[in-house]
Amino acid sequence: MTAPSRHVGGTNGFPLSAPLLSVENVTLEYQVPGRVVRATQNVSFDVWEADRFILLGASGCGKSTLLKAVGGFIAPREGRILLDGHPVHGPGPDRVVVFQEFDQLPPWKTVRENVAFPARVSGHLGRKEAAERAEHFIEKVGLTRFADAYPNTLSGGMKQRVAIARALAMEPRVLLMDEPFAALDALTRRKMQEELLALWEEVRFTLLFVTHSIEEALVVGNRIALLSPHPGRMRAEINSHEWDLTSGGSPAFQAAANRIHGLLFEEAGADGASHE
Amino acid sequence: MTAPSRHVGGTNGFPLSAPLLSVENVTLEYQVPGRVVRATQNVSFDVWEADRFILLGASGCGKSTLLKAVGGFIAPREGRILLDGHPVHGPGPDRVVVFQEFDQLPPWKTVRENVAFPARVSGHLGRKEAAERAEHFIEKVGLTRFADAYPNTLSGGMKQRVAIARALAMEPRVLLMDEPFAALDALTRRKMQEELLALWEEVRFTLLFVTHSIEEALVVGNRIALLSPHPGRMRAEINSHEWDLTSGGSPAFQAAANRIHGLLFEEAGADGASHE
Amino acid sequence: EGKIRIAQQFGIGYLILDVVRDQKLIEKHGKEAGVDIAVEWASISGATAMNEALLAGNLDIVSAGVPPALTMWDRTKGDVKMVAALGSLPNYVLTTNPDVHTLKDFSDKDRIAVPAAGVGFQSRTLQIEAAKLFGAENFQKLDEISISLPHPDATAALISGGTEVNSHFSSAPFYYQALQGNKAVHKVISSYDILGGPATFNVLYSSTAFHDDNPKTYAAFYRALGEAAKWINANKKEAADTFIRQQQSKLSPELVLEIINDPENDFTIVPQNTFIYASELYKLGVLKSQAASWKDYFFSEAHGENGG
Amino acid sequence: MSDTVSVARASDTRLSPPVRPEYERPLEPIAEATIIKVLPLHQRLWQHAWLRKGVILICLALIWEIGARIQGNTLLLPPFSAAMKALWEDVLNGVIPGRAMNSLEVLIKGYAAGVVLAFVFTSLAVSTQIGRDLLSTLTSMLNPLPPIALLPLALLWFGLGQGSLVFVLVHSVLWPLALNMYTGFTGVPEPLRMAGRNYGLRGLRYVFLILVPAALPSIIAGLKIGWAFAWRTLIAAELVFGASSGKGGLGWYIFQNRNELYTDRVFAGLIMVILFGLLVENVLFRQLEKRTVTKWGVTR
Amino acid sequence: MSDTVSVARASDTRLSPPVRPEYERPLEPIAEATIIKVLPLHQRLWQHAWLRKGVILICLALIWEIGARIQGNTLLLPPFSAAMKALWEDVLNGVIPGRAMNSLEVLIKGYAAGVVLAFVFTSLAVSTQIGRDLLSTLTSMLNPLPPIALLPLALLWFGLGQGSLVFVLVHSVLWPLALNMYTGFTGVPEPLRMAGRNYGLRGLRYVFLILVPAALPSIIAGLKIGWAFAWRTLIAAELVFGASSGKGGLGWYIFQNRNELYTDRVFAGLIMVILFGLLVENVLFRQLEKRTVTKWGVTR
Ligand SMILES: Nc1ncnc2c1ncn2[C@@H]1O[C@H](COP(=O)(O)OP(=O)(O)OP(=O)(O)O)[C@@H](O)[C@H]1O
Ligand SMILES: Nc1ncnc2c1ncn2[C@@H]1O[C@H](COP(=O)(O)OP(=O)(O)OP(=O)(O)O)[C@@H](O)[C@H]1O
Ligand SMILES: [Mg+2]
Ligand SMILES: [Mg+2]
Repeated sequence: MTAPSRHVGGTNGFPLSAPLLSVENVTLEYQVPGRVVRATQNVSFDVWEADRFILLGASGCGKSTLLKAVGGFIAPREGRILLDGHPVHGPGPDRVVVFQEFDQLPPWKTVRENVAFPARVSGHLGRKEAAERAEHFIEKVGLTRFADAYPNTLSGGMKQRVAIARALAMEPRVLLMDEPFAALDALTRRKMQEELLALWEEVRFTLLFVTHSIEEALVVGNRIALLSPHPGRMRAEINSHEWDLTSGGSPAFQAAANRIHGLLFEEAGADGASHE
Repeated sequence: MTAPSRHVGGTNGFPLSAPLLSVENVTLEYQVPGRVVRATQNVSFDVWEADRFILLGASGCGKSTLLKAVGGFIAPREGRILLDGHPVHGPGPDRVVVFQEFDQLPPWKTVRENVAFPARVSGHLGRKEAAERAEHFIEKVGLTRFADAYPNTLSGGMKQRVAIARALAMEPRVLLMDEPFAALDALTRRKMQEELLALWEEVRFTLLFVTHSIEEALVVGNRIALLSPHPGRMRAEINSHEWDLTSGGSPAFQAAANRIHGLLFEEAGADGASHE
Repeated sequence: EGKIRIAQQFGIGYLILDVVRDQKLIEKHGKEAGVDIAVEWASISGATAMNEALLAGNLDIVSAGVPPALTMWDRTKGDVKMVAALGSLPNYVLTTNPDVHTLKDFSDKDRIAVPAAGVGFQSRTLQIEAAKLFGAENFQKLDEISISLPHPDATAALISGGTEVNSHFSSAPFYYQALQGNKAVHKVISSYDILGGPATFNVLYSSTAFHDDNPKTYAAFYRALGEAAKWINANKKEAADTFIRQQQSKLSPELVLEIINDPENDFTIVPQNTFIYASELYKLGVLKSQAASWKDYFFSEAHGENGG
Repeated sequence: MSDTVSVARASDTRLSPPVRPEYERPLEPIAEATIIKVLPLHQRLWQHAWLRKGVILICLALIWEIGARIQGNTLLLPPFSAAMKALWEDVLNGVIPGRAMNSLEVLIKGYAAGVVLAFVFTSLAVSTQIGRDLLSTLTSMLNPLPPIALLPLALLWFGLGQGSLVFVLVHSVLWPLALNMYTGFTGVPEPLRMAGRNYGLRGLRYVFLILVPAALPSIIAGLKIGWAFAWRTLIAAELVFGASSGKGGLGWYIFQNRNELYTDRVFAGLIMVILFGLLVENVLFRQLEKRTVTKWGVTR
Repeated sequence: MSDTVSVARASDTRLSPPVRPEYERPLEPIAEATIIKVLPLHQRLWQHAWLRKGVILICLALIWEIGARIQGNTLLLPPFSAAMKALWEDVLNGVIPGRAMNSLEVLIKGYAAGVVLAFVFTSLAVSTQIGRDLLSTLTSMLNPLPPIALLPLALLWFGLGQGSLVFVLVHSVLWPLALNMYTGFTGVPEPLRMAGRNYGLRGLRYVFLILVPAALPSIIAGLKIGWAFAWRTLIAAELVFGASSGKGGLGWYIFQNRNELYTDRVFAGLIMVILFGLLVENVLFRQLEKRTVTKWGVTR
């Protein structure tokens, strides 16, 4: 089999095998003293192996919550989340999450240790291999010079890049990324996108990616789920496998972006100034 | 005097009065156990009253550090920072900072209190006025429904918006914002930009704004300082008063963006894969 | 003048003070001498706290065993002297070890509980006897198997068994309780045997400054003590009730009365056989100054009695 | 960009996801809050902390009762039931309540004074270098000293009675609380600290409006430890100081009954201390936590 | 968008910043690290913690000396010099070192046991609801109990001597440390906690590899408090029981001399305790902090 072009699926109609990850009618809620905050309502989508699946939605629409639920950190109030047909029970190194928060890095480990340690404990690797892998990914995120720094001496964007390197070094089956590039400047962001896609090319992991940038969604993903504002409900699913890093400014790309923009925000725009 | 159009200065040549804020040959360093990390080197720029001054640069180039130095939290190792001709000594409510971190909100205050409290203690307002002002700005950032929530129950983007509302409610002379919109989706971000500019129209505070988005820099700012990658050094200063929220896709705008991109990243691009 | 602060410890050994307090005898004798005396009573446990309170000037009269009182007299170079005895009561060495009948029978396996191993009334008494039995240089021989344990815990241990503590140098009322509570407990030796007859257990002592500055108050106090001692010997039943009332004791009245009735227990303010401590402890080097007689360390008011 | 990663998985099968049809969906209306599933009765009951703790307490009491009966040594360890009986009697006849009141009065004074002093010391310590050194030196020097060591000084300065007791209580409360408070203060996240200073807060207002609430979990732990050690010290001190002018506390009660071998009453006194401990923990501190750190969501 | 804000400033003057010329600049080469300004000698010296603390210690000693001389009650409060003289004598003739060794041996055993137990309890408490309730109940019940209350039990279970001492030491160390440790654990930020679980860490590995380092500041404070209270309790316990006079520790040394009114020796013994406190704080704990929380930058 020769290397096929990236986005062409095995079958072109509806596939016969089962999805890797099924989110079925999931409602997620937080219990806070005195009331219940609903984060998402009745959300369903299927992620297939090697998908680069994007969650797109307004601030506070429950993207992070959804990702944490898939990660196994939050149990759905209603509905269920299946991985390989089995309900998700708790977190595990097969589904690695890059969180949105900056304080997800153990501050007692240097950058190098922060990347190597999870690769080692999650069971795949010996000490030396883990160190090599860490080296490799630290270089990919451009932090070689800071490999021995502690997280508390890094800038926001640098911390985020360490978290990305850590997640990549763990080589999970499913990679869950929550706005990983939000704190990065244009060039670094671009580089990170390239690295991520290059790695995907190679390993074909499954990616569930939260972003608030429509352009990034089109470029990084092959399929995009659009969530409504708070509480998050399914709005649409859109294919974006035809776009890649090179398709930036083209009118078709622009049109796709505008279409998504419309789908996401038309109701929100309609009720105007009240914002909610 | 009739209301002049926004970006036209009083004088068109070099002004005669003094700048509000002068950063003069400032070198900023962190002392970490075992070594010294230089964040910025010999940075100079002047911010004039009612400027919307943007700091733009790669991740880790010292933007946040520079902002903190202007805020009075970090003393320059070399050079000096003058406000109204007097060196800056320590922080104060005349220069309010919106930090990049999510954990800048006291978690023991609700959103409403988080916004009202600083407005009150920073001396301007009574309890009732502060509450009204808080209400107003919470509405502007679209969090009225969450006014009584505690920060730990908010999403990342919502926390950031609270911090923005808090800063605006304090009505400082100089507003220092560190990637305030980074965690926001396209629409919310746009709304926040509009609100910020509308408020500027009205109050004409001075804004020092860190961003990693070139488009945002052009739209929000009237002048943009470009910093080199780590350690941050002055690369250029560029005028952007001709662009505003409406000038999004135009070819001239695109050209300006490309020019900035070039200035920022040409060297970085040149040494290619090593990233550092 | 006109004010006196007295501290007592807990137990039957302080019966005289209980009576003084119950019948307000100091106030009475003060009035007879023409002074209104305000009396403050404090309960303090342990000689060290007593001593410190006296030194700090928080108390005028304190009470403890003879050895601590002698130590105070010695260290303050005579600035502290004894006022009166609080009665002669024996202390018994008790054991549950059937093989032990004299102090010589104790082996390494036995453990003698004393309130303060090496120091304090019981240990000093043991040291005096050990010096007699094993030679002066071995006076600490019994200290090696002594163990610090408060009376009540030692008594409980003796009665109920099950711990390593099998012997106890016990005072009233504990030895009564121990002997009653467990048939295996038997007496090895009494402090009276060691000291050569009835001997003072606790004494009152005070500072020379108080004695000299408050002659009337002091005299009233001393007379009150004498009256209390007499009254006790005349009214043993009522004395038992007084003790139970004053100390809010829950001991049975029968036991208290038995103790007061016991001919070995003599509630007198006359010091008896105290000098043996003064001389023996000087020989052992515990005291630095040598007393010529018991009168050296008692205030003159007590000298008239036929003490020792 | 094309560095190859040394990865285990075969990379020639080139998995590709299928292309599925797109869809759009009208926005679902926001549903009512989900009905929280009614749990079976025993699970619902088990959610109540008081019930769980009650069960634990009953278990402990049972263990005590059974252990004591097996041991069969009532003088050293009376059964729980005997202790409760003694407690009941002495509560009814007013002895224990009176003693407890005496103790509580001193305890609260000493505790309050210790807390105030701890605030003073740590406020100094967070604001000046020398204050920091002073706190660390004094704490490491004085904290290990047993209260009896301070007794002579207490007697000199405060005389017999409450003054001295309060003094040793302060010694028990001050150092551990100051240590915890200071640790809490130094752990306040930098952005929060900067936000506070940005408001223009300085000195005591900064400490009370920013550092104290931010360090509250540590402070509460310190308050709990201080409270417990205040009791410990008070009981121990009352043994020595006993009762002046007829006002002994619980410690004196325990000492007295111990002296007369009423071990059941000794344990009755201790049960009182335990009950105060449970009460303060489950009412006072629990409420404090509920209204602060739990409500704010800063601890789990 | 056009809601007007009720703002004080006049809004009709419409300040506008001047338009300045643009400029571009060639990139400056990265300079050598700045030379750190050499401070004047006295400031440089003052940067050394040992010097500052030394000055504090000397001041305290002076205050003691002068205060004692003014008081003039050497039997109650001997001057510092007298205490040091006594210390020197008894160190030279080997009495204090011997006693100190005895104490240290017991202390370390009790401390270690307490620390281990605290880990066990808190590990249970973070992993199960019932463990949490158990810890909170036991702590609030047992922590306020004075060690003497445990004496009968200790006698029954451990007999005389070290066993019992270790038991009461554990009682002193366990609860405050567990409280602090648990507080530290509950305060670990959620993302860090989630990251740890994401690594696949469970049970004890999770506790030791994530919770413990994250809660280290609180744990260190707990260790310090535990250490101090272990000393307090040991000294007090050696007074009350367990010391057969042959092998008493420092507490016994203090008690004996107190009984014989050798107050200078009493204070010599206390100075020993203070010295141990200073040593452990400034060497052991300081190093621990330097190598961990300070190096990581998690406390200021
Ligand atoms: N720990 C929490 N407790 C209670 N409510 C929460 C908590 N975390 C989030 N929420 C609520 O859940 C909703 C969704 O939050 P979430 O963090 O998933 O949003 P998001 O889509 O990630 O937003 P953003 O883009 O701003 O990060 C919000 O309304 C928020 O208030
Ligand atoms: N607390 C600190 N201690 C030591 N070094 C620090 C600290 N904070 C930042 N640095 C270093 O200073 C440099 C600049 O950091 P800064 O946070 O100012 O960058 P930034 O421009 O804001 O980056 P970003 O866009 O990623 O937020 C970085 O190299 C970083 O490693
Ligand atoms: Mg989010
Ligand atoms: Mg930054």
